[in-house]
Amino acid sequence: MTSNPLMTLMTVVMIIWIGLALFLYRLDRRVSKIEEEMNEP
Amino acid sequence: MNIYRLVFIFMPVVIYMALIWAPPAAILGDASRILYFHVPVAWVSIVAFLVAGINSIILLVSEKNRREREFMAHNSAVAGMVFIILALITGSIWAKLSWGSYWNWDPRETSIVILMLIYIAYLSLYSSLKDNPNRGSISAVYLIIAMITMPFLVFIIPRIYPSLHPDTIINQERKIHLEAAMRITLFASIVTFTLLYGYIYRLMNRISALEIKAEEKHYDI
Amino acid sequence: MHNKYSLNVNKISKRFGRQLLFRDISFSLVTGDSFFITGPNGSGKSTMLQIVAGLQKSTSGDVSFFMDEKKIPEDERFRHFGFASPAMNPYDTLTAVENIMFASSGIKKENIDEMLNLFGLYPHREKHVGIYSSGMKQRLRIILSMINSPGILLLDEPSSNLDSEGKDIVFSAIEKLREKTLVIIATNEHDEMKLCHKGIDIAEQNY
Amino acid sequence: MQSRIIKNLRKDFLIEFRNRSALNISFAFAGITTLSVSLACGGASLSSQVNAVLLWVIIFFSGMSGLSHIFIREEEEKTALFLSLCSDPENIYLSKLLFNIILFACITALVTPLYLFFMQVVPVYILYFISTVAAGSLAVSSITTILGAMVAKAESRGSLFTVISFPVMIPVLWISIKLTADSIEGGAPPEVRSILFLLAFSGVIISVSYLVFKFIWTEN
Repeated sequence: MTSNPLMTLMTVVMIIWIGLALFLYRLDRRVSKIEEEMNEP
Repeated sequence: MNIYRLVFIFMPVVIYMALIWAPPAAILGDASRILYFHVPVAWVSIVAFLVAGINSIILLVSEKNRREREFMAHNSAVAGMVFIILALITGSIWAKLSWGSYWNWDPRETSIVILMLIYIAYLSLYSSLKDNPNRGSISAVYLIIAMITMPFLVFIIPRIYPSLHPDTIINQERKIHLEAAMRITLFASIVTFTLLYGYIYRLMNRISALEIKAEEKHYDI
Repeated sequence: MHNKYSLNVNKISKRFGRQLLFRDISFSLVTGDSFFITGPNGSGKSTMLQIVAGLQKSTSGDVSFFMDEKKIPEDERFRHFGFASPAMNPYDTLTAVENIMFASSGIKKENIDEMLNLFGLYPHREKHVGIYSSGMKQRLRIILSMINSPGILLLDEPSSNLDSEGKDIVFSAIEKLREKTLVIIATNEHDEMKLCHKGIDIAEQNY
Repeated sequence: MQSRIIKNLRKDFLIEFRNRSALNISFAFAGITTLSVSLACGGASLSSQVNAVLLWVIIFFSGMSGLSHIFIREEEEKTALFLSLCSDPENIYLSKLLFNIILFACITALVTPLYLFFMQVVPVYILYFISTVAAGSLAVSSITTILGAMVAKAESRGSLFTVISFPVMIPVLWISIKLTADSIEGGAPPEVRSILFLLAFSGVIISVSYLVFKFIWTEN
């Protein structure tokens, strides 16, 4: 499996994307939390 | 739930399609796969510019919630700036692969560079208007004037291009022949990157809306 | 120009960033009224005057001008009022006459000389305003605000930097046109406030 | 309407000619740049393409040094308020535009013959060359007027004016360079269509600026 360079490239890119996605999703969660807190003073 | 969250599902699929599923191109082989990342990113930077421009027009036309419009235009421009730099990098790699040199003033490369110059100019104007109450409308006017220049550029590039470009490019037809599978991958990739832009843009808008609300919580009018 | 002007200020408030200058100030005036706006330094007197003149937008509330019961559109307003304030600088490289000619529309030379004479600037009329003293510049500002005999006169500290003789000239000039003009003066000085029938103190209005 | 524009224009000319510092700097800049460029070339005979590029680089940067001053002076000397009291934004824009067009026509009229003389360039189609330079300089001055109004409101002016003018100026510079090169070389026959393009471009920019100028000028 590792001999095919495209596979390694894909796994590398996939890992980068998952990291980015998790970071974005966490940001999204935090913003939604602040939004709720701001809307019901 | 905003539809942009679909990007979390689509992106892995597109990565798989672009790197594995799609067949290699005729001349360049697997190296041509960068096309699935370069074209969408360049397309998104143009979309971001148009969104910023439309926000600017709305800001000038409608009187209400000007500050939100100002931030929305600015957010779109910031996102656009990131994508245009990515487009430039992937574009020059693409040029290196298909024509042997990183930069040779091909018409598409030139229009990407000009768009980047406009982004740089807008962001520097915006930052130097920092404590001017009129900042929103002035930077909106700049975006509108820049947007007027774009269609003129689209007419000129093909006409001017032959005389400016010193030597003929290596492979004559620019677009490599796209089989069905490649076309589907490219389309999926464009959709996904647009969703990614939408997601980031909307997230930044929500944050700037919160900033305005937090600022206005301090006073009652 | 003896049409009847009226001015309606409806709940204007102004905020700079976090700092609230004034809130929900309302008053309405007609030709012949003289109105003062007073308050401690930094309470927003000049800002309010500029908002009334339409040179600055208010955070909330609105200002409307009427001539003979007809509302004057926002971008036509500037033709109907005279404005003088320390923030308004005439052109230093032009002479007093040139500044007045620039500001006025269709005023004959004699009226200008008469005005200059009245304000004691006639001997200096061909000199560049750049070399004028602050008192002379202030007199020129008052002339510039009155030259077109506007229906509405907005003065921000009209007698600042003026000597006693200057003050008398300015006050008598205001006195003369009070019947047929709507005058608003932003000031802290008693003798200027005495000129007006009524007025408001921004500090009291707020709290 | 006209009388107000003429009054504004007269005022601007009076002031600019009374303290001529800004005018002198713009003309001096244009002259010095032309001379230094031709000095650097040292009499080498350049291709018409390079000549056209050099000429338009000089014209563009001469514009950058002189065309924002008319607005910056109003802000620096704090006379903007007085001007707003005497004239509505549309007339202010038109009078400042006319001033810039006239000023820049003079600057171009200084730079171009100087360049031709020092670089020993004789364009084949003289009329074509002159009309290109005229249309190009009209386009440059009409674009820089609205951008000058923006920069005057910003704090750190410096090279901001050049940074925001260049991208918007690219279509004009490109067309002008191509036409100037053709007119010097005499290769392609004169293309009136392209000159009309330059004029059309200035027309569009002027009409849009006329509509949006009040958003820049009046505080809100």
